[in-house]
Amino acid sequence: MQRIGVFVCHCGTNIAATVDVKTVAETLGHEPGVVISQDYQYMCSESGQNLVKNAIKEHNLTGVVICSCSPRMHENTFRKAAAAAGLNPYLVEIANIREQCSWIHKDIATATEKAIILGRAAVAKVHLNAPLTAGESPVVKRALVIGGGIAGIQTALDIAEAGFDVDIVEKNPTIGGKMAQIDKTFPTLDCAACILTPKMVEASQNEHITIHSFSEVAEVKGFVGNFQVKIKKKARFVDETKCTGCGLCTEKCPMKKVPNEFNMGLDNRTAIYIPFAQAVPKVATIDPNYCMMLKNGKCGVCSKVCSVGAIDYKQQDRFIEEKYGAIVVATGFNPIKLDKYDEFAYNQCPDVVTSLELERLMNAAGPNGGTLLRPSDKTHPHTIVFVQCVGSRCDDSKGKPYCSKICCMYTAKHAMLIREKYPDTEVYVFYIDVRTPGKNFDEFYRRAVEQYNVHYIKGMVGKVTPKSDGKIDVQASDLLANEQLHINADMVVLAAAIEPDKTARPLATMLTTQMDTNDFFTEAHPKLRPVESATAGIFLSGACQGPKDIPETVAQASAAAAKAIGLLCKNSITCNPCVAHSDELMCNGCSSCEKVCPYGAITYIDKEFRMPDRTTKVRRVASVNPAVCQGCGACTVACPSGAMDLNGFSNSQIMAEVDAICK
Amino acid sequence: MQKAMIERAKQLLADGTVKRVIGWKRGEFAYDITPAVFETAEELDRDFVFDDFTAANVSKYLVKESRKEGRVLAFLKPCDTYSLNQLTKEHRVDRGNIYVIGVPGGPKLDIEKIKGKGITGILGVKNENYTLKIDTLYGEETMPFYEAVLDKCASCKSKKHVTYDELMGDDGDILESNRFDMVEKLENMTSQERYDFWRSELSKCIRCNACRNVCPACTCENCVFDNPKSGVSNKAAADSFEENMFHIIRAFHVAGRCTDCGECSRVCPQHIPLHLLNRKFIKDINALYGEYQAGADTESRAPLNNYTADDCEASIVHERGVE
Amino acid sequence: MQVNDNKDFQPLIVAFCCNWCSYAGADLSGTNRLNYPTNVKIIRVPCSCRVNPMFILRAFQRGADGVILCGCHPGDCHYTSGNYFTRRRMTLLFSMLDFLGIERDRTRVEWVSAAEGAKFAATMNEFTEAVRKLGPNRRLEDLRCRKQ
Amino acid sequence: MLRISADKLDALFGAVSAKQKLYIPADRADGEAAFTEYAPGMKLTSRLNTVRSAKDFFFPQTENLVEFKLEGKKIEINDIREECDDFVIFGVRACDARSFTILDKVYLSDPVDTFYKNRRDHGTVVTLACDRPAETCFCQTFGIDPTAPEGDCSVWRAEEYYYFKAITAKGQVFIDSAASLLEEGNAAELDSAVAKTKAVLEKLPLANVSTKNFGGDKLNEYFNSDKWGELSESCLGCGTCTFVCPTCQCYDIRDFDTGNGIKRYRCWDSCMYSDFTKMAHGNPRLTQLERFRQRFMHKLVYFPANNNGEFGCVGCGRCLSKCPISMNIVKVMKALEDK
Amino acid sequence: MNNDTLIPYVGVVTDIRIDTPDVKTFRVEAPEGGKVFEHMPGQCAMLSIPGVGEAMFSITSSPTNKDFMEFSIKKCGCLTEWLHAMEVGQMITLRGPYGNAFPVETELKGKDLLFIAGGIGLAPLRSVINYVRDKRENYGKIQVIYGSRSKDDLVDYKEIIDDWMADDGVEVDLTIDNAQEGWDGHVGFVPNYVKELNPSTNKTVLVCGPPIMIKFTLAGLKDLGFTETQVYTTMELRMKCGVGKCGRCNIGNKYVCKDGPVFRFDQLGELPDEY
Repeated sequence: MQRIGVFVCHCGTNIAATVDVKTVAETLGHEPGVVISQDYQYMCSESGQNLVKNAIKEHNLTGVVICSCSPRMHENTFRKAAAAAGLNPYLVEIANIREQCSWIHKDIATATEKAIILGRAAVAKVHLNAPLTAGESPVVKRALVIGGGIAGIQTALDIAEAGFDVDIVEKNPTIGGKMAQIDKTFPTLDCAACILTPKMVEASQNEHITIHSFSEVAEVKGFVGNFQVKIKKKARFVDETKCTGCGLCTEKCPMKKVPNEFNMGLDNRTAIYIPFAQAVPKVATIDPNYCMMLKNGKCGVCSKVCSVGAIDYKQQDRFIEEKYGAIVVATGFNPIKLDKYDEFAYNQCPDVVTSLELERLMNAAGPNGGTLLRPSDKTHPHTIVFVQCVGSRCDDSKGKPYCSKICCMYTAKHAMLIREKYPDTEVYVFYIDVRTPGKNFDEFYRRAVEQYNVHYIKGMVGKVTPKSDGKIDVQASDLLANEQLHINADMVVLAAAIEPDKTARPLATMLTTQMDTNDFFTEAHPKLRPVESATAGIFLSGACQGPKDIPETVAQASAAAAKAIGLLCKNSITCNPCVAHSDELMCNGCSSCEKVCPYGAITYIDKEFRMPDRTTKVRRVASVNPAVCQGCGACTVACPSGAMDLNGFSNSQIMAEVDAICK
Repeated sequence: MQKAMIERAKQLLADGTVKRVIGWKRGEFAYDITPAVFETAEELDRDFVFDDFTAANVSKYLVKESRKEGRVLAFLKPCDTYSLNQLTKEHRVDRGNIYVIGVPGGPKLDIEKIKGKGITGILGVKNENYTLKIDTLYGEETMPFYEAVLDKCASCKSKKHVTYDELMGDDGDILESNRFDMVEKLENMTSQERYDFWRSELSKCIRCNACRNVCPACTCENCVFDNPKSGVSNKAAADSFEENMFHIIRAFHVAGRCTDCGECSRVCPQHIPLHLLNRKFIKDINALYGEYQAGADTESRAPLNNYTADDCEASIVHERGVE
Repeated sequence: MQVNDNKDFQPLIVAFCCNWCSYAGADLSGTNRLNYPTNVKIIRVPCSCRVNPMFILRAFQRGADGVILCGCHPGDCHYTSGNYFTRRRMTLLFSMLDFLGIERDRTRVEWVSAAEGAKFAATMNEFTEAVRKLGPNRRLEDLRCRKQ
Repeated sequence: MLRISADKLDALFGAVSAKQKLYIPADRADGEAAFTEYAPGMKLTSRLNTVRSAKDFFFPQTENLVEFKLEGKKIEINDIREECDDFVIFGVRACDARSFTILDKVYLSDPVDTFYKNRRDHGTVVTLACDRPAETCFCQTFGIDPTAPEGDCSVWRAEEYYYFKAITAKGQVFIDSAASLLEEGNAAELDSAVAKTKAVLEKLPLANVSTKNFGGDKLNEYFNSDKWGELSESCLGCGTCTFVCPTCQCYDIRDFDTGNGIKRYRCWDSCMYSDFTKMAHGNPRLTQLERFRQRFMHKLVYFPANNNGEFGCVGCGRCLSKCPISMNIVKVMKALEDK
Repeated sequence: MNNDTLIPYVGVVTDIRIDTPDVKTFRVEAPEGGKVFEHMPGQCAMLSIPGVGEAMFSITSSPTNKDFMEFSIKKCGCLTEWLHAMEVGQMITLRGPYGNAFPVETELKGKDLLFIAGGIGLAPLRSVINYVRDKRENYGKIQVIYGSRSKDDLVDYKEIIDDWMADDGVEVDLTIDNAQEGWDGHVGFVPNYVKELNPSTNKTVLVCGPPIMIKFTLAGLKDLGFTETQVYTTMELRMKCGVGKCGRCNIGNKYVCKDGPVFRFDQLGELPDEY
């Protein structure tokens, strides 16, 4: 007969305030098989755990039910405690009476009743729990970083520093990401390129780091410690190994009218191009959409001028496969498209720009060589209006519900830089709130207002109208003065909201990680596990997890690296023992289970059975590889004979829970 | 046809191509035919029959027969070949050990329909130009052939043999059938009407398991309903719930695998239209996931073992139909 | 249809929640103190694809008045494809139950992510109310299990 | 002899059903007949027999035996038996009537099955003589005269009249309950009807099936016959024959946990089922051959061995018409005899 | 309404003795004390845990024990596993007694008796052995040949040593299959040991054990000159009702639960070979 111990946690008053824990303990004490039922203030505390451990030893328990917070919180804590007391950790079940009971209900009587039912279900389940032993699987000592922005670079450098090989997959021809496009950084106003490019070079020169630029992740299989990733190396029509990055081809290329995406389309590049001078790898790439040779076979100039013969018009996309122990996602962000914001005339007027475009306009390597000129007529703007929160904190479907976090600070930076360089220029900033929580941030903002006399106006811009004289009429409201304003501006700068890169969503599907509704990756725990995804072995770095500025990004990148290193340090990892298994006597060998297994964990063998009448019969039966199975249970339902079952969540266990709940 | 089949079977036995022949054996009356295995020419001459009553689908017997020593000759009607293909796909038969001769399909006759006309004491049934001449103890009776056709044949889906090693007679085509008419009729009823309909039908169930045991898709080594460890095993329809449970789960387990051979309804001693449950699944699958005919081939993925990212949501059930 | 709100009826709702999204979503709804009725009892499963139709029927047999299955949003399954299979299985199962005349509002599939605590609570409120309106499950109950 | 004109049968049913529950074989929507609780307007079926036999009334497919409440280590037993109400089954054919005698031999032998006896005591069996036997009928093989059925009261139809004859006291009570509707009639008319039926009986295709080669003394001879393999080859192992059979009496006892206690019930079981004799450590009837053999050996050899030569079959022909693969006791008898 | 044999009685487990690693002996009394029902040696009872299952077990205590019944049960399935997990004080249900008994008051009376048992097969014989020990005057010499896989697998070892062996006129010969430390007795299979001991053929034999043991023992006895009419055994098959009605425990026309479980070998020989 089972000897089950029930332990009801008060969680201070978190549970005890709405659930009569004494009654729960008392009632569950009468359940079949329960030999001890106790309540305690904090079961997860050391003394609480000791209570459990002692009871296991004293009463020779065969199963433990903890009525406490969510198993996502402390299941492991109690499993470890049980193991320490000599009980198989998988003989512990948690009844979630906090998150799913005391915190959502108010009436003590009904909440107590529900807590008892949840406890009873856990007792019913634990009756059928079997001791499980976790297997081990080896860890491939190599990491993959997806995204070569500052986050990816930092993560890769840190992992490489620890001595592990790491690959960066970057979809663009160069690493560097958004930071490479930024002019100066707040609040120090140091030059972004000056601090980023050394890191890019370091990454390219590190013997542990392999950069797959102009590449994308095509397929991910496997599981923590042993991911198999297929990487698509897009054809750049230039042999990376030969190209010296001399740039002669880009000079000679006759197709010169290609919008330059590095400069946000504010100027042009050639069809064969190197995104920017410090690009890593510094190799040319041919844009097949514009290259005349690739489009109609007429040109071939670059090939002729290339002294090393690096041009290869016949290059195809290539796929390489590599195994990794850990994957770090660093796919970053983009400003949102402003097509839906007609009121700001972004599509109508070239002098209405986004902040990132302004960065390029002000950058020495930008279209105007660092001189701020209006894109329309290349004249010096005298009045500039900044509009904050374009698409951020937005409750309609046009924008994003969240705060993009970095806009307040970079706008202060922009305003300050403009006032510093062009004191004759008036700068207006329309804001809803100015948010400056960060080291030296508020000081920075106050300097913009106080020292540089930037006009901060709390209010909304209602309409931006280009006028025939080239000026722009900005109609706005000043909420503090409670009046309508019209500003005759030369330029308008929109602080567009940022959103995760579009490649993140399909990537999340491949990685089987979760995303929130805004397509930011969901961390395993918002507070305690902020750089891990819920999927083991997948870590999150930078803005793919949520809006971040550079220091935060770098901090998280290093944190993700630390987590990845922690994993790569291990020679093997403990597998989840809650895996599927097939009862060979019942298996029909029909292959249904194999078809639904996402991991290819099921194979078939011809097995010889000794029949009761002493004959033998060879039958095809399914066999599950426990190291590969991740325990989803899809096979258990696909199996018509019920031969396939799942450890820890067996048919009988779940039905026992159903029965107990419906009692 | 029967004669030609016997001759061909004897040849194949004689030249060693096959060791056994699976077909149909005549019975006491005109209509009580039993699937049987023949091993000698004499047995074939004496007992082999192929006529208007040889409706039984013999493909399920091949699960056992194909694993025995020596090749087995199976005469399969078009609908039976679908079952065999499905069994091949699920690795339940050793196709290589079966020599399939495709023979023309029905329509086959349903003796219950003849008896349902009040005709009793049946001594012989003859088909003369699609009029049945029935010799009975109480004189000769006649009825139109088509009124005595088995339901499964009346809504035949295909006259095409999807697998065979040799064909006797001509191969037919996949037919436009009216097989979903009754399903549709039920769908158009109110929930209460459907409930009443199925209650009156399923409450007749005596849990004899004939539907399951005849079903070529139900070849489990141990059915969940027979396995005490499954937690759902039950022997008798002790409660209306268990009547529902058995038939829902059975239909679900064969969903996407059922070839719509109609044997379940044919053998039900209580005339429960069990095929409607399977057809409901087939109709839904066709409508929601694209046309799919189980057993049409041996490679395609069963609809329940497959998906697309833009499949409809389950809420489609709530959104459609009356009420 | 007869108008009867069954105001006093307390339905029993069994909710199967996948461990990675919906169970976490339910936890989040607790963390945020978002109320939903005590009628809802959650059973944790690794993935919505673990839910066998037999479990759902079992719940109805034993006295549940409504069964809801929650999983990750399509495309977000922790196991890549589990919920896609769930979606097909449950669509067909629910359709079959409807075909047998079982009230279609007693069953539901809802995708709730780990971040959707509010959606979880709202869904449970709404579902409980829908089942309350239907009244006790009579068409798919086992009389032997009826509570006296 | 007492009789009633056919058009007044409704009134008789009405009078009887006013006093106790009355079941008659009536047509079902699917064209088959079934014993149905009488309600005004219900007509007697024209089908010879029902799909399910009349044994259901005394040995239902499932019945609760006893209930248990479990708490901690305690078990409480609750005897749920109740005295059953009186009821009448009208229109039982001679074959089914004989099946009760056979079931009695099992269930009323020591120790008496009180569940069965309770219903047997309270049920009145009114039989109806056959006038249009079917090709599947072979009750004569077992010495049954379908024109003179047993039971508590026998009824014959001749032309437009039903004739009644009480056999037991219960039968007399039945007749008395409708006495006012009955009139004295001419038995000669009945005799000619019976004679006509007897003529048909002689012509039945199975009239020559005989039990002379069967009985308790044939145990080892038939048990070891080499025919079983061939006969059982196509058997699906379903329970149709068993469940439509009026004499099959095997059952299973199972417990059902309702969540609020355990209900122990018994239900029909079939020796054709693979798990019928399965034990934790083996199964004496491993293949369908043994299970198939058991069913027919039981009816043709074991039962007569234990019951003074009486066979466990009444020749109702249900298994002949309902077996999905048309394998049946007649084919088995003929094959076994054919040495 | 009369009692129905299918409706069980409640019994309380008042003592549990661990005999071997997989055999326990349970003492069962009526809740109010005393025996739940009377029986004769060799008869069986249906034990059940409602909701778990019901199965037939031979009653291992002697009818001469007026205080309680005992059941020695080997763990081999769902119900027995449950029974083995029981603690003292647990209620079970039981009904019976079922089946015939060894003919202790007729054929066996006044005879020299030879008991041959293997493993758990001692359970049904123990009832007879203790019965004849308690009514010593009615019987002749008693010899018990008992063997098991190992010393630890000998059921009722303590009782055998302390009581049986101490009795006058009772000879006990033990054997185990394989040599083992701490065992200085006979080593070898039961059938061989029987042959070695060469018991006198005037004895009436009662055999119980695994089928293979019975088969070889019987052959051995025949070699020694015993006839089938001298040898009794007891059978076990799947049973549900216990009263010959549910239809599954028959061997030919004999129902093990009603006509058995005790059969004389000549009777068994007339039945078809289906057990």
